[in-house]
Amino acid sequence: MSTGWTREQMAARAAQDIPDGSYVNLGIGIPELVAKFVPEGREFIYHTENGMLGMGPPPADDERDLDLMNAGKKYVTALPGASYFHHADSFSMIRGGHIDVCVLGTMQVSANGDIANWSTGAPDAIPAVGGAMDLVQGVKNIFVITQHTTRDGEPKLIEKCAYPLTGVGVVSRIFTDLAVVDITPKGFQVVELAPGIGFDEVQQKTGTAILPPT
Amino acid sequence: MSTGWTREQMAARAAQDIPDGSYVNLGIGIPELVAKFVPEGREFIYHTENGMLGMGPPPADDERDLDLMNAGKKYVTALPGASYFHHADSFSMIRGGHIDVCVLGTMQVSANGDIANWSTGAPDAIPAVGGAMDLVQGVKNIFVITQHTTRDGEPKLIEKCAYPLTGVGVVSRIFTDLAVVDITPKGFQVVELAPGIGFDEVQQKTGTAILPPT
Amino acid sequence: MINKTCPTVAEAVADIPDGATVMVGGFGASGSPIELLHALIDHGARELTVINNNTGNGEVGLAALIGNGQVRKMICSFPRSSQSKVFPKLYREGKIELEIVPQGTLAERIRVAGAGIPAFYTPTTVGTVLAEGKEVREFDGRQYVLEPWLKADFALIKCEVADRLGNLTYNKTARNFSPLMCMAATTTIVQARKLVARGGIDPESVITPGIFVNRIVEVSEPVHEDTLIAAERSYP
Amino acid sequence: MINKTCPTVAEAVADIPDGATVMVGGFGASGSPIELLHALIDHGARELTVINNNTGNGEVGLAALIGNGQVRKMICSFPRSSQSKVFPKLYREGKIELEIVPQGTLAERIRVAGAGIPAFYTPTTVGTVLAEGKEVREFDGRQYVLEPWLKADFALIKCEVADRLGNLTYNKTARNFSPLMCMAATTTIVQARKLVARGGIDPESVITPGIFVNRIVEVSEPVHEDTLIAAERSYP
Repeated sequence: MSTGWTREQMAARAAQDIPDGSYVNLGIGIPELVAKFVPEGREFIYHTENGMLGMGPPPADDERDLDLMNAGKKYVTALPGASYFHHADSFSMIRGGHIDVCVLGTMQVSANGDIANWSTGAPDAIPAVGGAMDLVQGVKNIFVITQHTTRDGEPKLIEKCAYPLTGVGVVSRIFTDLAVVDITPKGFQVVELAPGIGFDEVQQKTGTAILPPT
Repeated sequence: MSTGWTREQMAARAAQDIPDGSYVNLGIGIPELVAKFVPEGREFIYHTENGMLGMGPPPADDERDLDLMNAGKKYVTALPGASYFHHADSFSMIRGGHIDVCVLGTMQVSANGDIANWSTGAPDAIPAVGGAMDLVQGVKNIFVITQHTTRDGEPKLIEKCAYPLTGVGVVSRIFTDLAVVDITPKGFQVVELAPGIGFDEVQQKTGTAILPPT
Repeated sequence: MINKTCPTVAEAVADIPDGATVMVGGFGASGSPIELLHALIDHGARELTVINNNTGNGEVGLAALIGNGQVRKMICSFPRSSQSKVFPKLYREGKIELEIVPQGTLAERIRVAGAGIPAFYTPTTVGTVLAEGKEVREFDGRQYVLEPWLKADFALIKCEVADRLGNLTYNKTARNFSPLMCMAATTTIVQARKLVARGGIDPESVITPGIFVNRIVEVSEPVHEDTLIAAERSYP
Repeated sequence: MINKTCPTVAEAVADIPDGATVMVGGFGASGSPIELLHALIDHGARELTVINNNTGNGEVGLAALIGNGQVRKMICSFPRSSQSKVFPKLYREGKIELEIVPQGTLAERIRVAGAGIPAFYTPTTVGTVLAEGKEVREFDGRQYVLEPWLKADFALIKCEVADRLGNLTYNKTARNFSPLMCMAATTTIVQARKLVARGGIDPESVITPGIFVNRIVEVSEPVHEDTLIAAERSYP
């Protein structure tokens, strides 16, 4: 079996589906890599929910500004044309449908677009939701980047999420190491297979029925 | 009979009851005169609902800034320490109880503190409420400055307002040409008579029972 | 490359269709986007619903748009003033509709429309005729009225400085409703007194972030409503 | 004369009683009012309910306040992070309460508390466990959850520049929740890196107008949480 797309390739593939001029919010982890793969000729403006539009790449260690962080609490920079605002304005952008694309990691996605990425629901877990529930409800297009299965080989694309939901019916497209998958009225639909990956492998590693590429 | 307080004296008397450091919103008409009579040693900060704190007096004609107006659409100035903000923030100050005193004119006030100052309810009148209903609900202390009667001699302090209400039970103190009157659980209560004015005259010109000074 | 600039006010308003809901920034004369309003008169869209705090003054700007018969309904807090003649006349003749909204409720209804909040409770209007027919509910022993969001298809806005990304600053009390309307309209069209290079506005001082703006036209010497009225001008 | 300045952080927090609800500005380390938090530790008020996006890091600032046993309950969106140890330990031991609020709902609940709006509808949490027990209502064919305002007795805020009237500016993303908390608290206490004369802040660039501020202490060289953690510092 092929290994499919790497983390970087998944991010690069997702970046291809973001139109020029989009306002984009990137989740922590693989989604952050999307910023490295902006297609030639396109410009994205990055939103970070702690209060900035126009976020730039991380600074050199000796150029850090301790008051300039992103939502993952990492030091970042501000590009020309950036703006700062308070949290209510920042989440107005999110909740009000002004952000075009949000790229998130996830634990599980269901065939109807439910997403579970904030809690395993384990009794001893400390719940921590942050801005995830606001993002999935408010942003126009919710993209998910995730390995097709867990490290233990369990499917992450399933009929119904077992973990507590972050949002109901909100995901539009999923980028895994094996395929690009859309949420359609008929459920999961493969849009594109990673090079060397066959549809049968994708179906086998998906927890429910998935439609082949048309 | 005496003539009681002039417009200027009514405004000056109202100013006496505004504590040092208050944030104050002044309605159009006689209330505007309050700004001329700030008692020695006190400082008030004026709010205008179209988006400024720290409003100063009108400019000389040749020093007008066409983008610097008050809520009455008159040209004003900005004092050092002023700030500009949008309408939602401005009315957050009002509705959120951050303004200490609002001084308003009125058509009618009732014995339980209802105020009617936005419409006569006449069938051919064009309704126009502006910020009056927000102010009376939100500002901590609603002061009213008004002649005790209409030009036709009709009482303006009455048992129940005949005109459409601006707010219910919101007025705390009334400054008329004849007296300073509080709204109490027992109704109108004269706190102070204008020089040369007798209580009997005040009662006679009031549309319902009014309690004498204690 | 993101470039929201548009060469002329005529092009900026060219796709506003008949029947559109249009927010117009400004409080009285301050902040009124006169050039965009006149372009909308030239463009000729009709049956408009217009949201503004007032109804314009004299026979220019918003008053001229109304006078030209293009407005079916006004949503505002204060439709009359010493120099407004056009609206009162049409209203008395039954030729224009009016929805009166208290000023603070108007501002917040516009803000929440931009913030994805469909409704909120406010103490304003409790016990008055303006609360009739509305849901009243008690919180912490006090009564409040439920008010819905107020959206628009387009917003016409005047600002002081803009960059090509749509970041805006305003001048003094000309700010008023404009930052809220930028949030609440599907398409926000801005006339800027000055267009600067990207990075030309301090990120700490941006009042409207570019995400809320769609089109920017530089109008470097805007006329002011009060100046036109003093000169007894009319439009067209 | 209005003068909201206060000579020391100790005096600024001296009247915070046991059982108070205290909002603390900052998002993670940025904007955290470390000096005011340490003054509150010295002051010793207990049984506090604290509202912040997080629960502090390391053993300084908010984490130290929690570690010192002064906090009965935390209201926040994200109580754990790579460097937060104090809260998770106490929480697992059942020694501190937790109310989880999504970040945008937290921000808006604080804002509306300052704006006199007791409740609003939001799409956030619909269909999730965090909506359980809450009113859900449909507007325009979509479901929304009713959320109440969130007020506080005190707010502890860090800002960049202040004047004696309480006008404030912030530095970059250290702004975050602070302007909202200034609106929502009965008494807002601010530590400013720089105190300037009245008129020293451009009226166009004031982020928090002075009406929302009660006390200002100049702390001209504030320590930063990340710097203290890197140095493995603890407080007291």
